Amino acid sequence: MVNLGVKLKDLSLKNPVMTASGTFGFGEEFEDFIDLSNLGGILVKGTTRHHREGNPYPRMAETPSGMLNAVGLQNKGVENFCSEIYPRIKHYDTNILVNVSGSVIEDYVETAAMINDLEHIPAIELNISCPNVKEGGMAFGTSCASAAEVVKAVRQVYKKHLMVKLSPNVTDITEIAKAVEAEGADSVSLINTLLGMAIDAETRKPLLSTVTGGLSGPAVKPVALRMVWQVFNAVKIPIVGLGGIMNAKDAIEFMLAGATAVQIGTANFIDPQVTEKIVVGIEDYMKRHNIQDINDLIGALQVR
Amino acid sequence: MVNLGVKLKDLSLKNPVMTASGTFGFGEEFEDFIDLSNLGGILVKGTTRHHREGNPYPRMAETPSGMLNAVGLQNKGVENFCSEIYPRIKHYDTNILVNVSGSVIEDYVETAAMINDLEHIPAIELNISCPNVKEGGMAFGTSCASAAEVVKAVRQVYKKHLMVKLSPNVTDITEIAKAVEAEGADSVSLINTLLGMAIDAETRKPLLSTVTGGLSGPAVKPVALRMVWQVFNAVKIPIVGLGGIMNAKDAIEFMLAGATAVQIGTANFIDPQVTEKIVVGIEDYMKRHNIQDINDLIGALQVR
Amino acid sequence: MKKLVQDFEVLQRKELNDDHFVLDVKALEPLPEIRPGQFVNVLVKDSNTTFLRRPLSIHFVDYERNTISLYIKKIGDGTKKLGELKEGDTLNIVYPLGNQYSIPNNANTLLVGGGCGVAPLLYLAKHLNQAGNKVTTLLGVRSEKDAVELDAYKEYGNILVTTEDGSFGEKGYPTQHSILEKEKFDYVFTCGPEPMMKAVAAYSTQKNIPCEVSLENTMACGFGACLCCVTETTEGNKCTCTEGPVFNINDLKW
Amino acid sequence: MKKLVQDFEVLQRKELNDDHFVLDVKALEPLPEIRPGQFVNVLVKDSNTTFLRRPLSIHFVDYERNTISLYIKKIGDGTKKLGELKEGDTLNIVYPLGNQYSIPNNANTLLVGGGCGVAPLLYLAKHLNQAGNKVTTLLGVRSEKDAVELDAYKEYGNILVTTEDGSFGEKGYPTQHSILEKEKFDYVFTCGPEPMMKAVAAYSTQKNIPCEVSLENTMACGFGACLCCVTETTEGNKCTCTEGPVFNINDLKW
Ligand SMILES: Cc1cc2nc3c(=O)[nH]c(=O)nc-3n(C[C@H](O)[C@H](O)[C@H](O)COP(=O)(O)OP(=O)(O)OC[C@H]3O[C@@H](n4cnc5c(N)ncnc54)[C@H](O)[C@@H]3O)c2cc1C
Ligand SMILES: Cc1cc2nc3c(=O)[nH]c(=O)nc-3n(C[C@H](O)[C@H](O)[C@H](O)COP(=O)(O)OP(=O)(O)OC[C@H]3O[C@@H](n4cnc5c(N)ncnc54)[C@H](O)[C@@H]3O)c2cc1C
Ligand SMILES: Cc1cc2nc3c(=O)[nH]c(=O)nc-3n(C[C@H](O)[C@H](O)[C@H](O)COP(=O)(O)O)c2cc1C
Ligand SMILES: Cc1cc2nc3c(=O)[nH]c(=O)nc-3n(C[C@H](O)[C@H](O)[C@H](O)COP(=O)(O)O)c2cc1C
Ligand code: FES
Ligand code: FES
Repeated sequence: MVNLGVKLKDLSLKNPVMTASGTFGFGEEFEDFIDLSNLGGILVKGTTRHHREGNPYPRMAETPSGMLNAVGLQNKGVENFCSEIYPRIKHYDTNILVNVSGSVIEDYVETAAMINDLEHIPAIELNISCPNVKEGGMAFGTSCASAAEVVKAVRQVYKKHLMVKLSPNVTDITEIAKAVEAEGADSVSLINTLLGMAIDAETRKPLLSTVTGGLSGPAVKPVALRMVWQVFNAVKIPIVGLGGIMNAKDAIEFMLAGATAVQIGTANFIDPQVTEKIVVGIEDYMKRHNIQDINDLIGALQVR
Repeated sequence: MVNLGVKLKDLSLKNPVMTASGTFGFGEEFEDFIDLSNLGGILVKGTTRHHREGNPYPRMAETPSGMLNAVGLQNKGVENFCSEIYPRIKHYDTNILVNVSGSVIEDYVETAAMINDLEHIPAIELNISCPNVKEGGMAFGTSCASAAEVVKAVRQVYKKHLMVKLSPNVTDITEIAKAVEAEGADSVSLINTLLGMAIDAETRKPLLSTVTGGLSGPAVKPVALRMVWQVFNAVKIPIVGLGGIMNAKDAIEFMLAGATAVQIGTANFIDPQVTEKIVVGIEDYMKRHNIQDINDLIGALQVR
Repeated sequence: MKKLVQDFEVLQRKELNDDHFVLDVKALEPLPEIRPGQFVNVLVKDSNTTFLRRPLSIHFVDYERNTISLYIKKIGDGTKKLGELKEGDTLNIVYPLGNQYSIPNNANTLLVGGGCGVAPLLYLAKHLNQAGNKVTTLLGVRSEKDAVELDAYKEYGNILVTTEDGSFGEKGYPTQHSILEKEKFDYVFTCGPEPMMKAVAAYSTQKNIPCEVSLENTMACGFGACLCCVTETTEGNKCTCTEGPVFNINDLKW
Repeated sequence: MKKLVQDFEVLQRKELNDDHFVLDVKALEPLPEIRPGQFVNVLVKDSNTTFLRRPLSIHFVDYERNTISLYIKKIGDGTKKLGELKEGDTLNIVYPLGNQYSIPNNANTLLVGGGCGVAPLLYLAKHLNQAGNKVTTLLGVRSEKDAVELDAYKEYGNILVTTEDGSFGEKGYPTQHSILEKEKFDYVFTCGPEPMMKAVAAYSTQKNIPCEVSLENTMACGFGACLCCVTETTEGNKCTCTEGPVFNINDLKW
């Protein structure tokens, strides 16, 4: 028996495979396809202080080996989450993390505080990197000062595991990672989507109502891997790696680059069973390579 | 007859299709495949003050809809270019631009000054964005101050068209574009490669000798388009757009986003005749859409 | 209704005309209950440019043969590759997705389809017929060669055609067909290009007949996980893939 | 030698064993002169994961049939898709690429191949034979079923085999074959896995025989435009696709 369990500080995962926020609904959408208890954790939809309608249609465009989205954090707000959704999903035998988004610091703080009270939510992922909200979700993630500020404020009220999700749309992601580490983040997850754009040459119009949107999928994998590797060499807190993971091989690459756990996003749309398959695939890889403990893979890249 | 001619300030191109530096050799490598005089311009290999061996093998890795390279500016130096290569290629009936790279400002300046004296080179492209040289080619392109500094210094000695190639590995590319415009750049080209990384999960080693390298190809197209659009809305000088262009449709998308001309890079490896095909394809598009003058397409994106 | 992801076996590909074909695919396990108006999301292998699955309406279900039929128009590389599938090939499908058309009883129903929007109507005609409704299917096509599968519709009711060039049936668009004024319908169902559906909706509104439309839009997942596929409704954004694709026109902001 | 990019027509695909096959492709225009050791760069269509072309050695050229033969091992999706090509399919090829093996005169030549490294040796054997050399081809394979096309080599000289399991020819690796000590060769050519080529190079160095190897590495363009494919030589980095793939071992830092 190989050991697949990993720890993000105090947070134990039965295996390193989690889902990426915004691509896995509230988990319920996948109950027909997989057994959620086989996953290390699930990240539910981006949740904000207040109800948000999101952006107008069209919100999606396919791109080479990837997709752009401009959902814009459509959600019913944190109160609805606590009263309606939480009771429905809290029994899941896996770690349920809430992705907390906002446009002003008070919103982040209030949302985090409310979720702090939910017994079966052991952690939040602070989304300071969403490119699809005008008012500034991403702006927080693109400067050290503002990233530090929001993490510091949330840290005051949030007492459990605080994961911070970083934006790749920056010159030096290690600076941001160090800034949030210094303010008490327990882990960082990266990457969120790259800001991109698509045009229909025939109609001469943008394919998204918002003109620009967030790029995800295998197209971004090389950038994501590089950033995980850079951040691994810059901070001490654990890293959750994501961006274009489609199979177990990809997941292992992220772990070799320094990720303690991974998240699967866009791949869920193409194969709703992919997360379970990745858990099995990682186990197979370990057996084939005679690795007893998955923790031996973390950051095990052999650089000449 | 439709008009395909565009102008980058004083520099006239018979059509907007150029080649991207580092992907087209010195043009000679393509003489078997196409008639170079059908192109708007060619960008020859990155040239530095002194001979460079480039990075060790392996220098290339295929990625989803793209590739990583770590060539590292292998070239014989500007003196060799002037004495050996220039005489061989100066007769080409197209605009020949030299991509000038460096690691310290004096190198850029000396290289640019030598090329200034070459009669049949109407412009240089200042590469302040190569991710593959340790000593800092990219560092110049990732801060406004250093980008401005190098452009200012080169502007003193280089009297013809000065194009500056921008790095996409920045938080806000419009800031860099504005900084180089203010120092007298005649045009900007974007994007250079995104910094990425690839790992072989089986051997647990990086696929590039340099660990990280530059990502190009269709995978980066959404990011490139977005940056062209952002820069178009920020500066007045003309923009040359590139990143993942594979066909005429892609080229037109870049022009709609604000590019006056385009460069074709990685696509040349897959179809060495692609540049000629793109010229024809653009003409077909214009006829089909009843557009007489290609300049009507520049920045013609219809944002609701 | 439990959603499944399963490999199907291609039984047959029937070319209907230059760019339309019907693909019959056989499930390896007994098919679940599938309602008219639902769709599948298929995986396209071996296409350099297709990344996401492709949503396709369920054209017909044959429980005896354990097959689903898809009615497909070649648009880009994804549908082109589906048009190259051969007998024995495998097709991975997520299904059954979406809501369904309402099935009234003993009503006089009109089904209006255009382009590949005809896809869901055959299975709907069958269900309406079974529930004791009178069924009239009205198809709008370009010219005679596009008027296909008429016999199949005839099994469940009346079939009428309009062609743009007048080469078959009545000349014009479906909403110009004489039956619309001649007969009084109790229920209208439509699927096809948006302008056509809007014209059908206008007719229904004017005549005060309930009308359901099936919408197409860009989908990433097809089962409610991504929220990319919203339609603006009178009650705010609704998910086309789970709360649609069938909408009553009263709920749309048309 | 002018390089071309052309569509070829697949004439035949011969399966050699589980994972090796030979593809005969016919040029639509008369073939140019092709030298032994040169390679082609083929476009793989219909693969979701193949972006760049795939370099393949020229296994044989038949000017009468106007065909090139490729000897291919299935490695990943690119070569797998090539293994699904059928008669009449089109294959886009950039060729002829790279330098060539030297062709001595009236010499006793030894060709050592292993794995899909045997690919260029058949055409080389033909040229060596034509130039009046004595040709001995020595192939190292895993077991009997991998010892294929032996008759073809016999046309141009002597053919010897080593198998790892001893099921055919001599047991062991090619560099352990008795002929190496029995016979005195004037020239050695090799292609195959790097460890094998290094062993052959060591043998040649020890015996003081000139030796040429054909290298494989990761290529983006195949015709000198990208500089991705360098090999370290005694004279600095050389371009494997234009200054190679054939190198004299004296020039390598082996
Ligand atoms: C719920 C639903 C049910 C559908 N049912 C059917 C069906 O039964 N039969 C059928 O043939 N098609 C159906 N479609 C449309 C079908 O999904 C698209 O035609 C298909 O995705 C095109 O894929 P492609 O790879 O061939 O083309 P792409 O390469 O994706 O697209 C080629 C061009 O067509 C445009 N395009 C892409 N998707 C659509 C679309 N959905 N509508 C209009 N233009 C589009 C693109 O913008 C592009 O310009 C349905 C769509 C939805 C959402
Ligand atoms: C000049 C030259 C001549 C060649 N001649 C032949 C030939 O005649 N017959 C033949 O079968 N092959 C030949 N090859 C190798 C062939 O190009 C590769 O096997 C092919 O590119 C693999 O493509 P794929 O898509 O099937 O596998 P990929 O999906 O690209 O690769 C699958 C796995 O194989 C590894 N791999 C990829 N390329 C190579 C390689 N070149 N060597 C070793 N491992 C690799 C990858 O790292 C990956 O792990 C030649 C290569 C070169 C450079
Ligand atoms: C449709 C969609 C919606 C998303 N919504 C969110 C979100 O609400 N919060 C968030 O932090 N990230 C969101 N993301 C980003 C993903 O969580 C993930 O960071 C990104 O997609 C990269 O991973 P992938 O390539 O595996 O998809 C969304 C991504 C997609 C595709
Ligand atoms: C092999 C290779 C070598 C390159 N060398 C250079 C270079 O010397 N100077 C430079 O400015 N850009 C260089 N680039 C970047 C390209 O010019 C271009 O900016 C990038 O590849 C994006 O365009 P594409 O996606 O069309 O290839 C190189 C790219 C590749 C793939
Ligand atoms: S397509 Fe994903 S929610 Fe509808
Ligand atoms: S593969 Fe491009 S130079 Fe050799």
